[in-house]
Amino acid sequence: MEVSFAMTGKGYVLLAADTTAVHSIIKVKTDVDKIKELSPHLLMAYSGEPGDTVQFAEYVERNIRLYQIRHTYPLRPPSAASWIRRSLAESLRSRNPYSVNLLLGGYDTSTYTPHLYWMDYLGTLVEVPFAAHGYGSYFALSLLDRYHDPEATVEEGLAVLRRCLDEVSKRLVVSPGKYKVKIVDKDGIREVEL
Amino acid sequence: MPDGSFASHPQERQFNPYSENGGTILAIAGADFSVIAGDTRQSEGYSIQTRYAPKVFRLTDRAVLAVNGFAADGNMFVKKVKQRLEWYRHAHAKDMPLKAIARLIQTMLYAQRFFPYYVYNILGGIEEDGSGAVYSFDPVGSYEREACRAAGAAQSLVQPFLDNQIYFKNQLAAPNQPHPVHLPLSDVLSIVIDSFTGATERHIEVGDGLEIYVVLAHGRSVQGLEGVPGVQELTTSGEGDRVFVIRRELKKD
Amino acid sequence: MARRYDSRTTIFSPEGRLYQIEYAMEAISHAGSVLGVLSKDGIVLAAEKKVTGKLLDLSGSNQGGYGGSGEKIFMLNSNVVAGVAGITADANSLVNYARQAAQRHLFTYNEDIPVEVLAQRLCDLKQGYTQYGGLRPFGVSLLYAGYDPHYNFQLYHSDPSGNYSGWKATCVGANSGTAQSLLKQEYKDDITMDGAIDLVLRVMSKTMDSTTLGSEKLEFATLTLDPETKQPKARIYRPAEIDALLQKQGLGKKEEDTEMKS
Amino acid sequence: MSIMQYNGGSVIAMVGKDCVAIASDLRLGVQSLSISSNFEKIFPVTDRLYIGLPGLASDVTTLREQFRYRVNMYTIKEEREIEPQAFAQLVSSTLYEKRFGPYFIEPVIAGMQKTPSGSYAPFIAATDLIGCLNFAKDFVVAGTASEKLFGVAEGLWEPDLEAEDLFETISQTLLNAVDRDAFSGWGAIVHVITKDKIVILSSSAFISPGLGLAS
Amino acid sequence: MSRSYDRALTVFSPDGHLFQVEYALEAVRKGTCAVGVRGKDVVVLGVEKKSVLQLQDPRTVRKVVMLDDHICLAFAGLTADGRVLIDKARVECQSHRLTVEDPVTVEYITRHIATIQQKYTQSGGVRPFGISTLIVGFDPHSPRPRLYQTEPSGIYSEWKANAIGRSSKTVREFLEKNHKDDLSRDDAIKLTVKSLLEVVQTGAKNIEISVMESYGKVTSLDLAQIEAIVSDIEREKEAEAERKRSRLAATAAGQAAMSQRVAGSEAPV
Amino acid sequence: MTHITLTLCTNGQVITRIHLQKEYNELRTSVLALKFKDGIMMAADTLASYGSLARFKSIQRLQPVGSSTVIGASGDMSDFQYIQTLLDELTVEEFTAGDHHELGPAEIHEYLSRVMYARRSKMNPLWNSILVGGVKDGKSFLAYVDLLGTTYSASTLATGYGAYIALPLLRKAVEGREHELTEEEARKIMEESMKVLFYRDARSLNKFQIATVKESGVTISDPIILETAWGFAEGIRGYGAQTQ
Repeated sequence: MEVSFAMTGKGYVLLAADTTAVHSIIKVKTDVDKIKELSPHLLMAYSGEPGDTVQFAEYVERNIRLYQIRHTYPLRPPSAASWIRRSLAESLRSRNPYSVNLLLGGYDTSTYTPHLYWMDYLGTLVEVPFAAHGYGSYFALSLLDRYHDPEATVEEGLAVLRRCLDEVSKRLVVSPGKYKVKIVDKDGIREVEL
Repeated sequence: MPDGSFASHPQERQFNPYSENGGTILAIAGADFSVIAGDTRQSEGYSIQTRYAPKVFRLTDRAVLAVNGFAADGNMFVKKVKQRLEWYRHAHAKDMPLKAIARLIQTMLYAQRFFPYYVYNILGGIEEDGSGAVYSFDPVGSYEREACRAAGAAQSLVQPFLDNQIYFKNQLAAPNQPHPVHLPLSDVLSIVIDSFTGATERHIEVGDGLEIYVVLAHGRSVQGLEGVPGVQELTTSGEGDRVFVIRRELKKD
Repeated sequence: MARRYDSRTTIFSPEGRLYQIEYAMEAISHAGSVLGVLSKDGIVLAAEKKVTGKLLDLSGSNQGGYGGSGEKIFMLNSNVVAGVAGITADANSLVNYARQAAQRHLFTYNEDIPVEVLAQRLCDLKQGYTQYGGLRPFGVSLLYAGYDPHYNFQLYHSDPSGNYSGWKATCVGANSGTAQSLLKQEYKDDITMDGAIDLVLRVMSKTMDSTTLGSEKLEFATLTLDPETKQPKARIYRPAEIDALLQKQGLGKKEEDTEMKS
Repeated sequence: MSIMQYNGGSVIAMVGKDCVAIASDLRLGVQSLSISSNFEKIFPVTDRLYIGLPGLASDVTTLREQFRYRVNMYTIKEEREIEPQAFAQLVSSTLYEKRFGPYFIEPVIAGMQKTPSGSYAPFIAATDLIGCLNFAKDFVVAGTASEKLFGVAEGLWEPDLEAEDLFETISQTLLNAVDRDAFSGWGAIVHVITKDKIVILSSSAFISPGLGLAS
Repeated sequence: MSRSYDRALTVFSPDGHLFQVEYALEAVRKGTCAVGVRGKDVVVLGVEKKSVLQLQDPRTVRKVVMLDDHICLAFAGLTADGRVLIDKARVECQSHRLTVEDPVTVEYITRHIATIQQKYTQSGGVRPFGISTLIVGFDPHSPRPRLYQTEPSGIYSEWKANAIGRSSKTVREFLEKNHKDDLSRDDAIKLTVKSLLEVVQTGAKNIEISVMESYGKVTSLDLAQIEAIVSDIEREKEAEAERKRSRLAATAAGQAAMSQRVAGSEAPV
Repeated sequence: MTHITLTLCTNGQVITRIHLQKEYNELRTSVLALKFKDGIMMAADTLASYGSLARFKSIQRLQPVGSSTVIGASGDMSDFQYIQTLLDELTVEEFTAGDHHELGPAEIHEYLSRVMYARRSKMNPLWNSILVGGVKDGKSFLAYVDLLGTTYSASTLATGYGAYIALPLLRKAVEGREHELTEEEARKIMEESMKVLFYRDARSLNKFQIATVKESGVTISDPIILETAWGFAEGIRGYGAQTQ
């Protein structure tokens, strides 16, 4: 079962996604990176219908990259989120809609603020302090209601994230084993080992 | 039908033993009185079957039952409750107390757990300690004593209005002036009438006529009822608890 | 020789020149000049109006959110105000195109179009009109004064070829050469908004054909940040406001030519 | 469950004396799971015109952007601000364009309409999801709590409320209605529009002593 | 007579010329000069930069642009035409990645650009692009630097070193004389600068150098670095000149000595 | 429409199943009733149809019960005939008591509603809507009961399609005038309503009976055939394919 979380902290956004590829009841892979680096300060965690996810993520990646190459600067997180949302919303009413849920974390280098967006396959977009997709959301959202702090340092943020992951592995029947965790802040993107 | 499995239980598929007959009911408890009201329209789909089908029934001198939902079930249920109360009178030589009626109703409803009476009941009256009371029930007998309750087609229109006006929800009391626990009868009556005119305005299954039953505790004056047009006393003794009914017209469109 | 390559459609001359573009630019050099000066906290645009007349009715201008001052200065988007020099009819068409392009960007990205992107959109259109058959180039140069979070206040200039570039201060139209050199002398990198207004008016007063400055010949606009919302806010001056400003700067009609003589 | 209930949310608009008010809750959910408590559904169209878009959240954003685009294009072409009446028609036709594959939104419009004499008159309207316009003189409601809103508004609203009283009435109506709706709530926002100013208040600001309604 | 052949459409003249294409090449020749030099494992692009006017924003004057992470392009000719063509190429780069996963090869994108340019020499109602381009980069998984050139006609070709734009002929001749295979990074840069100096009189401030050292690794030299190289070159030239001078002097001295000797020999014994 | 399965078994083994389809479109047939000065009046046409087939053209759907009650039924005719036998038994039993007590309309209605509700509660309803009317002891009575056991009374009632087409006409003509309408006026109203019903209801007949209950007793008329004119139909344009 796919699980992804994200939260903002003081000047950063933290994203975590499981690393399993599932086919029917079989784990096919356990080292999949489901968090794409769209631009120097923008991360996108994706989950959903297996074929659609990768296809859509690459489509987004190439278009965001094209914008950056054309204009020398990348789209700011709010604009990127709006563009991606429209892609999903337009796809929804097409013959073959993408079934992809997203968490979009970015750092706006022109206003020096972190942004986190929750987005689903319907094209619902909302900026949130913390978010989750998949079964993990039923555990994580209540934990984050209690423990999330927008002013938390990276260490504190990771500690809260660890709480969420622990709760999922403790309580969810089909919990994934491993997670990839990435941070975006003013210095760009880096991966963190938990 | 070529498919035998489909045809072998045809009637269960075909026949729906339930219907909905619209209308709405509510009850509000005061300190020493209780008000139980319902409209009198009975409808099915877009057809008004009759403009006068009572939904509120006097059970005893201190208990009034409002029944709403599927009319055939409702009438049958009231009939059976009345029968049980009659038996009680024969056995105990007195009327069943309000809270006992409430429990009786729960038992009777729950007995039909797997083929329920499709009715929402609200029981209003006076407890043995003289306080006004309202009990509300779901179709399978879950019940609760409350200060006010609305049920039926326009429940969702009326209930939040009562929350605001009776429970003072979302209203902050002025300093040193806490909200009253019970409202006076005259206020309650105007809230009831406002609720039903509002529901009539916005719900097609509500209208035609309004019957408001007022149960006054033993010894309470008729304050709040004097001067109310068309008020009529149903109890005769003038002693003990007293039941009044007020009939009003509602819009008929 | 050149005559064979300089009319109708835009094609290369044997020397590799596109005469149509050059002629379009020539048209602009006769047009009422437009001047823009960038400061740290805003931009100033001023334009010389050519169509004047006692009976010209300007009362209808500047109504509603997308007004312009009439002939030379227009809002392109909430964050971009532009001055045009050249063929007015062409300019109107480009202004309309720019506004639509800005709206398309807003629709797609939910952000105000970055200034340079807007300039690029227009230049792509202009370039197309120099390359495709049956078309003549747009006879318009534009100055774009705008704001976006990427590069804050910006001033761009685009010409009929579809070229554009960014400037701290520049001028297009008649006498632009003179104005350029004046700007070069007087512009300081740390110029304030007041300084920029002053500079623009002084340069305009020296380059304009007429001897006096007045609202009937001058259009004027500023773009600054709203102190409350921190959003860009354009102000296109009404004729009375221009006259008041000129008075304040001592360039009004009363003290005729004092500045110029000094 | 209907798609109209998928994300939850409700909007109400009311007419007062020389003023209008429009209010909404702030919840965004996925069926019974709440995702956000700060999802606004009411958007400014001009300085004295607002639109509320309760329904499927994806379409809230889509339509909000669509209306902004169309209104801006209108402003560019007409060089004047759109009036509430004209905007209502624009909303209606935009929705009807998708008659057989509709947006799952039931818009509510509130604004001050310029009258031929140059003054401003309150204007409210609502449409269904395919653009059938309903012009009302009292109040309009939409969203998952619409029945509840109708009920409370029918009880609390009265004609010719001054701006402060209108604010009280719409706040009380909204709050009590969404409290009985599982899909609406999680905060609220109220906009009161008079001919020369707009007051916007979010739920934290409503409940202060002295603002309680007299019973 | 040529009137009806070389106007709106690019068509053959009776003597087999496509005049519009040739004239477009003239436009390229008016453009500022761009040089590309391939080294052993490096490729360098150098362009002649028009002086930025005092009040102009240098950020907006671009002659070397990225097409993708691993490909750079420099052009000479009409700037607006360049911008439009570059935009098309950039879209193709991302589109290619999206459809076949891999990045484009340098040759692929060159061919793509050239094809577009060719189309504009043959399609109805359009004039050719008035630009030539130099395209440099590395193919994915390949250590070999690449350098290509395209022209308004749609011709493209791979080069060890080449130049386009103003005085490109002079520069090319210079390169032909001085280019060696397997140049080191510094030597390649130096050769680029040196060749540009053939046409750029104003020195470092009008030169822009981009160096691609491997896949996706691009650096632009800043003014100081270029100035250092220029002064290096000047010093070398100086030294060369000095050597020449001294050799000349030596020769002269030798001759003088000889003549002296002769003269001396003629001295009385 | 409902489906009934007959299962033939031997030694507990199913040999064959026969599926019967029963058309309940008859439920759409109508009965009209109203109160007037001296009693109640009821009307029903004489048609029983199977789907669109007008199968029986002179079925009597109005039936006296005792001396002060009449019932009128729409719906399944076999179920109605079963109800008639029930009522016959009931009246016979009451008569044999020999106490000169007779069941009045209210009692008949109460009895019917219990039967109907009991059958619906067994998930085996009697597929009818029935009007019960009568006069006893100076009080006129008019009420409805249907297959669900739903009951109600009013001064004008109609079942089936009549509830949509005739009832509004009856209400307009009768409501508030129950105590002043004469029998003749009532009859005119009834005939007019039946005529409209016949014009608009494709599964109706212009042959109907009118039952009148007064203090004096029950009378059921012979079938009345209404004069109807269809000439106007030629002038109607715009229905179906006939658009010109």
